[in-house]
Amino acid sequence: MWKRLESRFHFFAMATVTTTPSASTPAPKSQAQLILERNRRARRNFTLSVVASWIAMLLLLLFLFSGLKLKSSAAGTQIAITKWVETTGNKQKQDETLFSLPVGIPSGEFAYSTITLDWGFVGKNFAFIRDGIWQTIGISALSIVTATVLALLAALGRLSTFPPVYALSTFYVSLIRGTPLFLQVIFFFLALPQLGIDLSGLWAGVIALGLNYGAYMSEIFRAGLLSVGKGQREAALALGMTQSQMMLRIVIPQALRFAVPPTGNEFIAMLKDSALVSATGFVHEILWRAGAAGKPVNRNLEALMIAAVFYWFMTISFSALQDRLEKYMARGDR
Amino acid sequence: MWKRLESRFHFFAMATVTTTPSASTPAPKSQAQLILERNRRARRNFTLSVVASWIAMLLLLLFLFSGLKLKSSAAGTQIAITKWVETTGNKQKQDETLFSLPVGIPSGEFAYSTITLDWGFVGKNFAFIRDGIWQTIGISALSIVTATVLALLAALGRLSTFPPVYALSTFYVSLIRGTPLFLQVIFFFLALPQLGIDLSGLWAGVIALGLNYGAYMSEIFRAGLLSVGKGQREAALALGMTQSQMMLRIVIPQALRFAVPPTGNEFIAMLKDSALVSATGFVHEILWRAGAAGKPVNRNLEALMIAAVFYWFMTISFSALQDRLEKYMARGDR
Amino acid sequence: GGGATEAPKDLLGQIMARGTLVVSTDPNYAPQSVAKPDGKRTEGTKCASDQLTAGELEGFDVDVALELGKRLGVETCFVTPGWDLITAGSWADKWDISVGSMTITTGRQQVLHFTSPYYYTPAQFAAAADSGIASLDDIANQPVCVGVATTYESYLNKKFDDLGLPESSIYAQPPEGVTVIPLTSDQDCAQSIGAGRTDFQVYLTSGTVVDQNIASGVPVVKVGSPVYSEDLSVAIDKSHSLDPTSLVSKLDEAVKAMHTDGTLAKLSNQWFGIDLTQAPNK
Amino acid sequence: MPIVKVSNLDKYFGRLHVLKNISLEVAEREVVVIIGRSGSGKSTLLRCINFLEEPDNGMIEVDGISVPATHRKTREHNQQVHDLRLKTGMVFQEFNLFPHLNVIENIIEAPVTVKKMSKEQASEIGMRFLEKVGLAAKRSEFPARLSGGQKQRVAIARALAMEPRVMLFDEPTSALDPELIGEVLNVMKQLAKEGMTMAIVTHEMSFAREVADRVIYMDEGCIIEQGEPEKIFAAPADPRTKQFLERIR
Amino acid sequence: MPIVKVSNLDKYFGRLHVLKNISLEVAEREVVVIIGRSGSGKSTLLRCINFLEEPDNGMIEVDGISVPATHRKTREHNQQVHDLRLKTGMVFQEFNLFPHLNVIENIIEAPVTVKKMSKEQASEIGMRFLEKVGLAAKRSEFPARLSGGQKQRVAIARALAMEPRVMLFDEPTSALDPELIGEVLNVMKQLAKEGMTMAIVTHEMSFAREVADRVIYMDEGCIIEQGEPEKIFAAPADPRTKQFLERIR
Ligand SMILES: Nc1ncnc2c1ncn2[C@@H]1O[C@H](COP(=O)(O)OP(=O)(O)OP(=O)(O)O)[C@@H](O)[C@H]1O
Ligand SMILES: Nc1ncnc2c1ncn2[C@@H]1O[C@H](COP(=O)(O)OP(=O)(O)OP(=O)(O)O)[C@@H](O)[C@H]1O
Ligand SMILES: [Mg+2]
Ligand SMILES: [Mg+2]
Repeated sequence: MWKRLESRFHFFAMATVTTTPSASTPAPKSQAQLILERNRRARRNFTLSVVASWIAMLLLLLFLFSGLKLKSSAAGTQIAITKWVETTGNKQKQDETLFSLPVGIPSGEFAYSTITLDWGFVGKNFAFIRDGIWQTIGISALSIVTATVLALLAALGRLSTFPPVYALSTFYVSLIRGTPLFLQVIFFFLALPQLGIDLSGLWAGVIALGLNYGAYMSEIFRAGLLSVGKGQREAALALGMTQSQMMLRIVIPQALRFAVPPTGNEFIAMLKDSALVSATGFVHEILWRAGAAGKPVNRNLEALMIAAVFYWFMTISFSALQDRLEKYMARGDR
Repeated sequence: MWKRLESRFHFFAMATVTTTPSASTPAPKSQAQLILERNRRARRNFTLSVVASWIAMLLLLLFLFSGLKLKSSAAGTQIAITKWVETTGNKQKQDETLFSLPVGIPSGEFAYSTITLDWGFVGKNFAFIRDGIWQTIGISALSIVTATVLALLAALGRLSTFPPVYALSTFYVSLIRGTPLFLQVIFFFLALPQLGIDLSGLWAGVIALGLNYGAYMSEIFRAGLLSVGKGQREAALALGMTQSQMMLRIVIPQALRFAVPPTGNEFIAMLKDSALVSATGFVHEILWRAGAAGKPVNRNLEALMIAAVFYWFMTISFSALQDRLEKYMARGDR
Repeated sequence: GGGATEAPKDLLGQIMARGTLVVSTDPNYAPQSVAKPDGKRTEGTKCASDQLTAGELEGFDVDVALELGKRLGVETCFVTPGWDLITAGSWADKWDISVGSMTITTGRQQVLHFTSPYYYTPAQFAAAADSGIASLDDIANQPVCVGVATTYESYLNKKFDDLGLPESSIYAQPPEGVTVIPLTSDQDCAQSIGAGRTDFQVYLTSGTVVDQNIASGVPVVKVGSPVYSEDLSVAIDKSHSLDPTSLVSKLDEAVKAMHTDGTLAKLSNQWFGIDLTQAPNK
Repeated sequence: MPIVKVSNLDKYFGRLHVLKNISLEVAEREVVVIIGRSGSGKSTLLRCINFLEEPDNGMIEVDGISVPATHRKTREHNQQVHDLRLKTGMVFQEFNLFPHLNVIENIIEAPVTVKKMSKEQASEIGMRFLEKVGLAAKRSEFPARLSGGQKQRVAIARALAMEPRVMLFDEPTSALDPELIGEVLNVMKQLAKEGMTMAIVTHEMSFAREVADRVIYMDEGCIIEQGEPEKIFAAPADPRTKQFLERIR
Repeated sequence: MPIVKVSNLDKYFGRLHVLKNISLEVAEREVVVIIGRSGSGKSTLLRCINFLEEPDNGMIEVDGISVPATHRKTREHNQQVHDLRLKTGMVFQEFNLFPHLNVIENIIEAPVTVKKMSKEQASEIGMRFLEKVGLAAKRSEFPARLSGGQKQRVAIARALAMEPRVMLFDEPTSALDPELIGEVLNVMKQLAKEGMTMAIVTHEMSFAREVADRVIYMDEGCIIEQGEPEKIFAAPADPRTKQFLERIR
């Protein structure tokens, strides 16, 4: 989405520069110019329509959570938009009409109510939940680095001709993909100490997450490694490179590029799975904070929505970063 | 793993048949036969070594959970393997030596203990947890179908030139990938009733899972659709197909094939995420049962391990199925 | 984890040497323990950076834990693992004790040491205000929501052995023919009703939770009087690598002292509005 | 009356003017060979004729169906383009067989989905054309198991099975091993002999000399010269044509 | 003394016997062109010479380093293969430039990583060969922006920068547009003139005639006949050679 729009906006910038001279010299436009402008206009219209649609959908979403109510009134010839407000003094609540639209024709009796949120709660807990962002990002970043290293090793192991390495890599992927992440977190936190390995809550979580995502990502990386054509390997070998030089200098750099978009997908998923690490009790990221804020006062939905806004924000920012990275890696494609 | 081994075993079967005649006619073997046999032997050795390594790793895993203890004894010249058993009568436990290995040289004092599980609990609750398999598979299957349909629609929407469709598809993917699955399940379960949509626990879960995975998978499908070369589309159009005929008959069948391996990855992940649906209280799949069995008697780890065994089993079975599907879809590649 | 320089002989020694008592608590129960949205880390704290301090939590359990720390002469630090992990024992030395309104049950006694109870809560049925359910008799043959693996679930399933309560604590027999609906936590029951779901109308939980539900605006009412009373106590892991016995007896003494000098009663009145620290007698 | 008529065709890729006011007529049963340097716009011209590229200006007419260039894809325009495509068959350099379908499925796909023919009827027609290209025996093979020359012959049969009025060939032998070129050119010669109207982009000069009724030389988006093959190859009027023919041997 | 010596080479792909007891010697400064039908084993022979394919039997010797076929990849064998590859340079049909590196980086990659040359020194040598193939101006371009002919010339420069004793070319012009073939063949002619030992698989018969010291015709994994180009092209002794040369025009 952003990539596409961005390149469009980039295009506008160029266009503005180049059309300026033709404005100062009001010579009749050539056929080429007319056609160019027509095509440009069509593209801009598309972008604007997309942006408008997004805004409309965001507004719809906001409306669904506005707590407003649509009601027919005055014998169905009006639609009233009402709000459920606390009348001062007593704790009773009642509908207060904000405004009403005359629809003219009687549209029958109906009432449509939307989801009411406790905005007071939101205001009070917003900052508390927000402060979990850095924990979430920190765990995810540490874990994705661990996962990337493990995934690369596992993917290389899958290509190994040395049986124990091949077996280890397939065993790892199978075992970890085959069992729930939650169990893995618990295992690293509470069972490993019995084997003499004592990890803090954070590190138990990071290692469990890294191992887990590493197993899933190894399949991505394997596909990436396989996507680098045989010709590339042969060219490297024919030049006298060793297997490991070939891998490090020729294959992996190209495979990584192929692997960036799906790895981005995984990182976005990990932002949310990092919440499982909270179960250890030593990490207080966004979702833990949402639970701690919302559950005791029965404002779960509100708390989760605040968390969701942060997650969405992080996801969008990260996607933008990812686009940049993809563009950088595609520099050989121009 | 299985794919590779399987093709190997297939190869053995062939080999047996073809080598039989040469055994009955003990004519001197040709160079071709010798070379063929040598290559075949090398491949078989690889397979056997891999299988042996797997078995070794499984045994190591079992040992780690055996509750056995390695202890040096007799001034460090022996290693004793001991077990922590309940001595009858009183509830006291103590180490009972199973057998000891003489190592000859004094190896210093050491003790290495492994993780002790309550096997009585395992025996008693195995069947109860197992009965959740069908629920898990059922939810996952329903959800993956929902997700596939949504992902395909979203991926097609991304390629649309009609702005609202393009915007809807990007908005859906962004919003859903941007927010936690847990919130989505809760939203469908707790918030939708306020909008007048009342879903049962199962359906709230299935729809939330389907929507969530659909958003992630749409990126996979989009890559799949893009992987079908421009040439294929042009050939279809040049033959007079409409856009939708081209998509349905030419592009999607090829894109699906490209999408099978990563979709398999998603399904495997979903087997475990389906546990979130239990949060609604009306679905009793494996992980819920593990919790229900383990929590009251404080055998969480044991219960989770049982669940893990089933998940692993399901994952391996599913991977085998997936391999078959991939082979079937690759039939045009031979 | 530990932090002592010279190896202490037992858990109490380790706590004294470390100067901190690491307490696990579930911060999802108001008014027992709640994270303060505007909480600040206590200045000059000895707590590790991934532990919470007195300034970041509040509630009855929190105050009891702080008081216990004070009486041991050390600072109290808090960690917040999942409730399942706390009740299951095998804490791998990650924290010292639990002060989390934990009911003493038969199962838990196998893996945890308990001090004598520091307070008692009544188990209370509640129903949606508009459901028309007004007495215990109305509950028969209804679906009833509870938190999964709670004493309430055991009670409804008539598993009194699991409950392990003295005869005198049980005031009423469970209603007949109910369908038990176990949700992830007690709070989810009230939340479902509050959201307008109609899968069930009744739930069973602690009276303090019901009070809090009503106070936070969930449209529910109490049904009948409490059906039994739970003994809630401080728990210590039996499988700790250091001997916990001296800690258990020290804490037990402290709890008893807090009963006699009125500290607990004062805290109970402060947080619940009534005194829940007197042992029940039918 | 010409069966293909291209009038005042312009095509831009971004700022690049690829086809410059091209006009061209092809008579029924005529074989036109288009030659020219790489990037001169030969493929683009061919692809504009069946609207695989949308022209920016001008008009295309095939067998009475005339479609003006437009930037608004109205329903009517799409319908016209669809009708026009039914009149033309196209063969690509890279074959573009459908890899998930076997040979006969490749051939009957369009008759069945586009013309709503029954499978039996389509198979019958398909087999007729498969025999014509000499590949009846390969009917159940998947494309991946065919040689390049066989693939291209199947692609020709697939296009013919829609019974088009005009066949467009875009370098049909450029992706083939030298040995396999012959078999494809033979099929094309046969087609020409049977009176199919064809427009062919190719680098096979001896083939052009043998089959073409007219050779067109393009450079930088313009038709520089055209005429009978003897004339073009023996005595090109334009120096650019001459230079091109020399370079290509 | 020959610089390349292939003795009794056998190669199987599964059950397929692709090279059948091939022996071949190439003298220093000799240019050998290998021709033959598709699938006759030409590429496999070339690829066995630098062990891109492991032969199943026989022995390869290049510039004094002789490596016997083995199925055990011992450390010693790997070392020998490595040394042998340093003596040979290879140019592929599909160029196989490294797409993530620009032109000069492509060229200095191997000298730097394999020969541990400094970047400056490698760049200097690289530029010398880049000038030789006439592409000094493109030093910072990425491969995707080069034409096919330019790519192949960079690939030649890249192989030359390792200063091999023998150059192997596997259909270096088959993936090129007819117009671009010339520029690559010219570079190769130049190399031959300067005395590089070369083994070339190609379908460009006129080039073979002009440059080759010896032409080898292969069929079904065997060398059927060899000799001076005049002899082979004018009067092939074997009927298979004759038939092949006719088919390819
Ligand atoms: N889709 C496209 N987008 C942008 N530019 C294009 C596109 N297709 C072709 N071009 C450019 O248009 C010009 C003409 O291309 P065209 O493919 O028609 O040439 P051609 O004569 O067929 O060449 P060749 O012999 O290489 O096939 C070239 O400069 C090419 O780079
Ligand atoms: N990796 C491989 N696995 C199996 N068979 C192969 C492999 N490579 C080549 N072959 C087979 O070996 C035979 C010889 O192939 P090779 O590529 O050496 O022929 P060629 O003479 O170079 O043909 P071309 O002119 O098409 O390049 C062919 O039948 C081919 O199908
Ligand atoms: Mg072209
Ligand atoms: Mg070859």
